[in-house]
Amino acid sequence: MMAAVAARELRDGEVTFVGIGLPNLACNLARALHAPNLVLIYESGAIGAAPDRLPVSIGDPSLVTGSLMVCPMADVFQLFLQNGRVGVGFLGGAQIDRWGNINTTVVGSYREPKVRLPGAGGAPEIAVHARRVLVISRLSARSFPAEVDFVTSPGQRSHGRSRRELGMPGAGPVKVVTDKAILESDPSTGEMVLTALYPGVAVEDVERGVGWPLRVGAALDTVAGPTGEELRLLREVLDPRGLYLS
Amino acid sequence: MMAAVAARELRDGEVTFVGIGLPNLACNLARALHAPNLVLIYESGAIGAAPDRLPVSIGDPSLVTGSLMVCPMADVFQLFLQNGRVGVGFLGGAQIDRWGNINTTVVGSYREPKVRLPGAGGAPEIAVHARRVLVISRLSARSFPAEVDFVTSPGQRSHGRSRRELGMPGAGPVKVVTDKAILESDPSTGEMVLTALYPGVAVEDVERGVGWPLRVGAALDTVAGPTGEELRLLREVLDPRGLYLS
Amino acid sequence: MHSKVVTMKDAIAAHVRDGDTLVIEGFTHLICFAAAHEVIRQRRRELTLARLTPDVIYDQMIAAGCARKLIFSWAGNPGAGSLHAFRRAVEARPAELELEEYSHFGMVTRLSAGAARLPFGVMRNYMGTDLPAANPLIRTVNCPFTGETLAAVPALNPDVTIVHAQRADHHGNAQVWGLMGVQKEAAFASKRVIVVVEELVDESVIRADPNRTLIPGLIVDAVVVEPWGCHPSYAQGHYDRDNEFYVAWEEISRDPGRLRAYLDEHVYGVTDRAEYMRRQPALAERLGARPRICAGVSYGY
Amino acid sequence: MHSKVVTMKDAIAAHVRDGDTLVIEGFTHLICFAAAHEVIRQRRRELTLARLTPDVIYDQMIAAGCARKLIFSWAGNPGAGSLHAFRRAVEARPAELELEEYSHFGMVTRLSAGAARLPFGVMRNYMGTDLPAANPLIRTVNCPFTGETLAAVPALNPDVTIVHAQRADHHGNAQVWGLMGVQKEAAFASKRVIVVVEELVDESVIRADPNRTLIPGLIVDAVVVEPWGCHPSYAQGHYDRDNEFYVAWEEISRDPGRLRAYLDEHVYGVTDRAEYMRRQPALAERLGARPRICAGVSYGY
Repeated sequence: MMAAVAARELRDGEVTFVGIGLPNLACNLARALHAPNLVLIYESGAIGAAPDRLPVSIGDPSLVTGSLMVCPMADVFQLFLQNGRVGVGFLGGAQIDRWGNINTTVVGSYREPKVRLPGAGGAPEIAVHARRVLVISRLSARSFPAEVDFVTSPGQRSHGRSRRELGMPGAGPVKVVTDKAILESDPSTGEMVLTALYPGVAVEDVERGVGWPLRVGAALDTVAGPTGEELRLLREVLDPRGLYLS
Repeated sequence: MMAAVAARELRDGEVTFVGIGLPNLACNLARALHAPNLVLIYESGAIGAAPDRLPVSIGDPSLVTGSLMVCPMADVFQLFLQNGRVGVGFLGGAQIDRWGNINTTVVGSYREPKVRLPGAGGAPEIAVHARRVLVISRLSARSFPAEVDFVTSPGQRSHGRSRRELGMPGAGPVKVVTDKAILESDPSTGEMVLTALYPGVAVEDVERGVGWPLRVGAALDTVAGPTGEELRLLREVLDPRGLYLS
Repeated sequence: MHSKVVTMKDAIAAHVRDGDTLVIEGFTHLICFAAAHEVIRQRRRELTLARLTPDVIYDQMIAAGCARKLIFSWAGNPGAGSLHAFRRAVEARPAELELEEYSHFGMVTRLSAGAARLPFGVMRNYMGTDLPAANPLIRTVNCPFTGETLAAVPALNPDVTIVHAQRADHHGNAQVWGLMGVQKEAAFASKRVIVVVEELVDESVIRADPNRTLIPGLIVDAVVVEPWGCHPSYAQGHYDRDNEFYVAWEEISRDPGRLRAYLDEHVYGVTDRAEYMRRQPALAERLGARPRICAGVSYGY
Repeated sequence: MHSKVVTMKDAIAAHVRDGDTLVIEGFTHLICFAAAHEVIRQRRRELTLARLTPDVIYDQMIAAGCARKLIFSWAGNPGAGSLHAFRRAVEARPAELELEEYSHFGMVTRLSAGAARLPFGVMRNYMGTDLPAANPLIRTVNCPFTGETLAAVPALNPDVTIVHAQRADHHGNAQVWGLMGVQKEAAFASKRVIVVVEELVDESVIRADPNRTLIPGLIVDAVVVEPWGCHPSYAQGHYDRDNEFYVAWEEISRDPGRLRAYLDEHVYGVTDRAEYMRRQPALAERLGARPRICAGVSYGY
């Protein structure tokens, strides 16, 4: 369902910086439905990829075969991302906080971590440069603390300073798609507020899943459940082996 | 004869940054004689070119067909030249002075030139980065003033400062091949001094062709005349239409 | 996605405006004379023309009165002599053309910085030269790690860049082989991009060999199909450089009257590149390339 | 020119020394496990391992005790989980591995600066992140034109870089297609370069398609011919990525005993890659690529 909800956020023709897993599913679902001209960019250098199998990594050979362009990674970061050509980027992480800051580096302190996570990858530059960022993550109090242990990728406010003050070109994380609800950044404060619930989910269920006093948006929508076509494509065509939907 | 003399300066296997005209002839002559493994690099992006006709420009298609590598110009300057991979570069110019400074920009003042010349091209970076530079130019007092009107490409001393003081990686112009004699930079002062005469040329002939009190090196050699094989290759194989040897 | 294919006339009318900074790139190879001629025909004025090597193409535009300023690094007629329209404009009192001058490495660095949307680029260069004295935009920057002083030049972000390619699909995904010059950097640095091609191909041709794509369609505003669009420059695999014309230009451009007559006959006197080629039937025979086709590689997995 | 072709054993013995900064690059594609296994067999110690994605390849080298320090940007097992040898070393008290950490863009910029022999590289990046606090080598520089503050990272110039390519001639002129990662930048940044190839070809094959050359022989010290040298990584056109092995590594690396047994069997227990492949005869059948050959282009004129 998260993949279906994220797919609906994508507009036809948009240049999309794709991560592996759910973002990849969401992009391919959108391509199969309302956005056939979505341009998929992978940090590995595949531009306009058209994979004929579900890629297991962002450097999968199926992203190369039949793509529009394959370029060095320096070009991906300089000429596409920093150049402002990427419309939407996907991010996820072990921790996401009230301001949309994301931690993929460490749980605990940097010097003596409780859990060492993989690190930054291309996430900081996506967070800085993509015109907008969609965050995908299952809801849980552990994953949504009031403040992340380490800001790997900047959200709407970091250490008390806004994106504008910090001089970041992109709009940053504007929406967080979870398995229970959608949070959106408040345009004036940047705080992530509850704007839509999945069918059958109560506001309290979401409140329990975040580590800060959750604000509820002025209009609280209900997310439409997945359509039969969305489910069919996801289960039968895009991920028949249940690699990401298990 | 200048082409033959310049060709003798090249060592087998050397990476050579080639200009058009006489340097190109010299390089191809050297390849045909003692330096079959000379690697020719053109600023146009052809690396290891093996032209099957005399290229009229440094971007001639014959430099591409059958070359080892064709790369963007940014790579030529960053990855080959600035990286220190070029062993020898050729330069020429309208004016060459006592210190090997070269002017290809203007005769007269920059703002109100008597003659507007083509400008710098890739010469300044060759002069800075090639491990050593060979200068080729016909001798005349107009072409060899005591001081150039405009330093396009730095020699051994520019505005009173040495290459070392200016922080230049390469050795700069170490030799000037003319149609009457060879000048070499004095290792201690950097001044261009007379070190070899062509057969039948007197020291006075050379003195008349330079605009400063010419010093004569400790050992004054005589340049061996062109061999039959050199002449045959130049006239019959490399430049049968007399494009550069007229 | 809708097709971006338009005529050269429409592409220039829509994307090149008076006062623009215009780049038509290509180092010896793939210089799009067809585009320059259309700019001349549409009488664009006050352009800032930027290019490493102004070449005959900008000499013609200067002669036709299109240019206010030139940003460049080498203004000669390679292998043949001078650009006389350029020289007349610069040697006039007062000068009729403003100059902003770098070396090749400087221009490459300016466009690379522009393409990466950084405000400046860095080189180890220009020690001992008079170029920084002639151009106050050649400055220095200190390394925050070693303290060394390096040369810095500002990014160049043209209003419009025109590049020629051997082939593209109708979205502008363009493939180039042979010399690549700074075409990619110039296109990415630019606000608007026109791609001119020898051959329009199906998207499947592009997708069959994605490593050859130099310019992605997502940065392209218009695609123009213009075979022989580079003459007297060349397109590897299609036609050779017209060295005879470059040599002839020395005499044509030396004489303002002859230059005017040349423009009248071959630029103003034709409506497009197809007519230019029809009027010179010997060109195609003299310059057409003999094929020399390389083997393909496997993209399988 | 003499041939540079040597065995992997000789290449590693000659060019990789204890204490070196070693880069084995390749982003998912063309990661040369064969070279890493030989480094492990030759028991190199105190290496600084640098790579954007340490991947299973550096997890194995860390487990084998080769590494003193890691310079990186993403240390996971893509699509499968963690690098457990890496995590054990970092989560130990005191930590058994020194870390120097960037983002991908930061690592790309470090290698690009190193390749251009500039002391630093510039990005618009790292505002609001804690990375500069964790790594004092992430600094800032001010634009000499606009005054803006930008991120700066120091050049990375490895002692030795190992890159894998689909093919090269015996001088090391190497051609790559598919994902190119930062192989070119890493090779040019490095003091010594080893090129490992699936296929040794005649120089004429390279010269037939010069635009495909990624690494010129003039920067290469040794050429090693090692078919299947990337497994479990892949080589486009030759064999697929072994995703099953990447998934299996999660379990193998989680258990130090199983990891040790893996190294004993597949690294210490074989003399070279040919034996590694002979011992696993099912791999070639399961992963061999179906050909999908693109058309060639014409280099004629």
